[in-house]
Amino acid sequence: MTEFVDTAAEAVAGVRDGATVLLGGFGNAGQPMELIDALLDSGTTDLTVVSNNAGQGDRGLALLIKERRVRKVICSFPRQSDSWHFDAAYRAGELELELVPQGNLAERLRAAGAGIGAFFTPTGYGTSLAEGKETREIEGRNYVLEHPIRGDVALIKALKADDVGNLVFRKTARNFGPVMAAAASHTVVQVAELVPSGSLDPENVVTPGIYVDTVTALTPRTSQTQEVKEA
Amino acid sequence: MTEFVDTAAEAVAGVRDGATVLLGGFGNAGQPMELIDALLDSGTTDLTVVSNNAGQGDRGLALLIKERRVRKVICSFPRQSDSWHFDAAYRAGELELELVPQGNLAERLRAAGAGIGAFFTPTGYGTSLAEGKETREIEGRNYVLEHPIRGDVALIKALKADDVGNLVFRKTARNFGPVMAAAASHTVVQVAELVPSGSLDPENVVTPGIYVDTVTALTPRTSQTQEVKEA
Amino acid sequence: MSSQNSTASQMGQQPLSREDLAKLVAADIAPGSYVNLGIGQPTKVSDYLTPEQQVTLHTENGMLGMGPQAHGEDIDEELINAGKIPVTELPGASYFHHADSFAMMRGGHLDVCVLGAFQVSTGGDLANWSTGAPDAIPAVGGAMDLAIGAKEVFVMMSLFAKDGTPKIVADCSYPVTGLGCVSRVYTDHGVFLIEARDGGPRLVLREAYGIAPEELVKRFDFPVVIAG
Amino acid sequence: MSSQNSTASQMGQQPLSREDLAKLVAADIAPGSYVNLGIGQPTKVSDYLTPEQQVTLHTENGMLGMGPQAHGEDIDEELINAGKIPVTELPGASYFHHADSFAMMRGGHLDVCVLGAFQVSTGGDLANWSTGAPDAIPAVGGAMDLAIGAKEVFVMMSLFAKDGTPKIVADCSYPVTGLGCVSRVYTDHGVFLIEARDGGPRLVLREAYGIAPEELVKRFDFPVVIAG
Repeated sequence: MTEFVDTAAEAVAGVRDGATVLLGGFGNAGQPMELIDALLDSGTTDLTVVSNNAGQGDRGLALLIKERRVRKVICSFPRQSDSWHFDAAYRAGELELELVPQGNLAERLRAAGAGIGAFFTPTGYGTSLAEGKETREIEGRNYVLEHPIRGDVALIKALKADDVGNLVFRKTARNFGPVMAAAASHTVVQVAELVPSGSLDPENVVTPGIYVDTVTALTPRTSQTQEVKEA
Repeated sequence: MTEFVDTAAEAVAGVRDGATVLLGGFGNAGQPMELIDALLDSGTTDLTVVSNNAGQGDRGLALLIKERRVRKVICSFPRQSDSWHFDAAYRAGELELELVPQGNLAERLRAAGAGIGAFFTPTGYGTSLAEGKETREIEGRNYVLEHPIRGDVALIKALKADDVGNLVFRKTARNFGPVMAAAASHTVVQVAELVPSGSLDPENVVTPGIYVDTVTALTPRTSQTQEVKEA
Repeated sequence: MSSQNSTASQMGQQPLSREDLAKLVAADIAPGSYVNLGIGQPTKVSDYLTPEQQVTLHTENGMLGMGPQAHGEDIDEELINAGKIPVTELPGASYFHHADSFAMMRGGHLDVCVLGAFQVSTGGDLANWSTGAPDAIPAVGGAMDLAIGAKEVFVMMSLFAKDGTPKIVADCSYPVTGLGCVSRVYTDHGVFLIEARDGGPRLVLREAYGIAPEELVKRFDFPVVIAG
Repeated sequence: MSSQNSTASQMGQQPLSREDLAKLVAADIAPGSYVNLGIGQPTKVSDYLTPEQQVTLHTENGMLGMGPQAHGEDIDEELINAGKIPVTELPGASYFHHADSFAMMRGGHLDVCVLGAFQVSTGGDLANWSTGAPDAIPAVGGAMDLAIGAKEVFVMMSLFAKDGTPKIVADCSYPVTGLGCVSRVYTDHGVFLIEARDGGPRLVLREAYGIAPEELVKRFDFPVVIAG
């Protein structure tokens, strides 16, 4: 059952030192900034973070890395024009990196949530990112065997949650949210709005509440103000 | 690009003798009855049909089997109280059966659409349905290697299609529709209603038009009348 | 794992009826659980789940938040359960396609799955999909996925076959559905727990109905621990 | 595979500008195609796609039906393309999550993917994700998925490196992104087709720009067939 808490601090209180944290977002879109800020405040450290990027500018994941709270990053695209905190930590040898092609990252997370033990993917075959991995030719095509990526916790951002934790997302901020929600033992979601059960059309629920453990709502007004500021 | 045709007959005109046909539906829910009727009228034969069931009563897939147009059925649950046409054809040795656990059926179709070469599933491990299949222990759990099921054609039923072929479904009639649409080389959809592009919320599209090749619309009134009759 | 529920203790003097068995299983499901009820006898469990339990029902043909069976005008051919019986939709329901539905199950997200069985082994193997009769038309449906998918698999069945032999066995003689997957067996004569421990699982009789626990365990040709 | 398009023939007297190259690629995309345009130069192709072509753009961060770049008040931080640039939504658009988006790509449903490259081999191997410099921070993004996902992969690049050597090579010296995946290479000096045939692929010069075809093929130390 989904629990609802009033603050981001309560929402991330269960994240332990050394945890593997799945962080939603593609760039800043869908990145759960308020949950990450709360994680910063909580002092939790030695984290393995799974996310598409490795932080931009001086916000969110970039700050977690700046503060050296992240031991390892599993991601597809750490290098950005404004990924200076990642760059510094990586060059200093203070951050381990596992680079994963973006589609394999998504599918490995999906496999974790879906109970698939491993799968053969064509992505990366013959490249240095598949070095040392098992390969197989199936019906004339070459594949690499990839394994699930499971999280202790997922921190994601959605648009709305209803009383039973069903989620809907907004535009391309959906990205990794649904697969990470299913891939983590405990999924924490920040939403702009809480709505009563029955107000989300059952046909349109993107992530059913079964995948959602903790929800905290930011008031819609705050969220909108912030978005305008960021744009 | 999605083509729109006026009749079910035109919609299934491309199905060739010997084709592998993915047939949507769980029982009668979501079974594209009008497309199957058109397939019956077309005379196409020697089909391999992939579907959850193997027909009920004297409708749809049951009639295809009765007419001996189906060479092989790949399904999870052929036996029903009213599966007499399947039962007769099977007992007469005139129909080959590949029995697949329902979740493996869904995941094998999903794998076909998703470009996965093969995957390790825990379902069926140690059972007679996994006999002769490769197995592997991964992190203390036992898995069976399963391969994709691809279709030459998928025949499915949806509620609405817009001008670019985006689909939405209705309640539990959604079932295999989305995975079959992605798993077939050519996907044919019967819908109750055609709507203009822009009238489906992009957040709520279940099957994007990229997976949809041919659409035929039945008028909503006909469809409703029929549903009441069937209930 | 507590046997402290009033339903069960009131019923200790005689074997459980099918209704009482359903009541007992329903009472044992933890509040807030996500549950899949198999076709047949397990479906009855839903009649005894209370609103306070806030249990969410999953049906593998693509829905969470399934309500009771539909009747009369509420019948909708496109809203059915896994047994193809028309059902209803509760507030907070959601629909999804078959691959997502079985991913939910296979991924271990359901708390409890309740299934019928022909046999259960002392090691938790389940046989419920085929009697292995050579002339039977085979059908498996979602049985093998359900068997391995949920965090806990409860079986409901009569304890004894028509010939009087127990259906909890050292090794299944019927074709298995899944290995080592059952955690509890609810029967008319007793509730059994299959507990994981170092050195292999052990079978524990949690409570007996209509027979003394000491008498009941004598009916098996393998050790059954009586819960203390 | 036709080179009969007015844009290209008008431009035969000199090397193609980046804009002309984008125009040429756009004109070569079949009507009704589903297309993914990689980050950088390929993004420019969208400026030259005509409404009549009815091309649908995919962005791997979860959208079909992507419109032009957003400006001013239309900028929405939650509606971005794979390059993290704010974009717009066209009628008929749809959103989906990352696993579904890459399943769409990996499953071969996109008709064309247009990518930049450091090198392409005569066998269609692509190198576009890393220069292999030891001090570089590695990043791959969706490059490896894009390389193997679409039915056809078009590469856009300058034909010659700064040192004057061709970037179409017998074997890639940079780390590869995918093997045997490129079907066409659009460059400032010529358009090349990598055609599959028994005995291995062959490299065909479809058209040269600013240089005679016979002169251009001499710049390679492997055979290049001039299209007849």
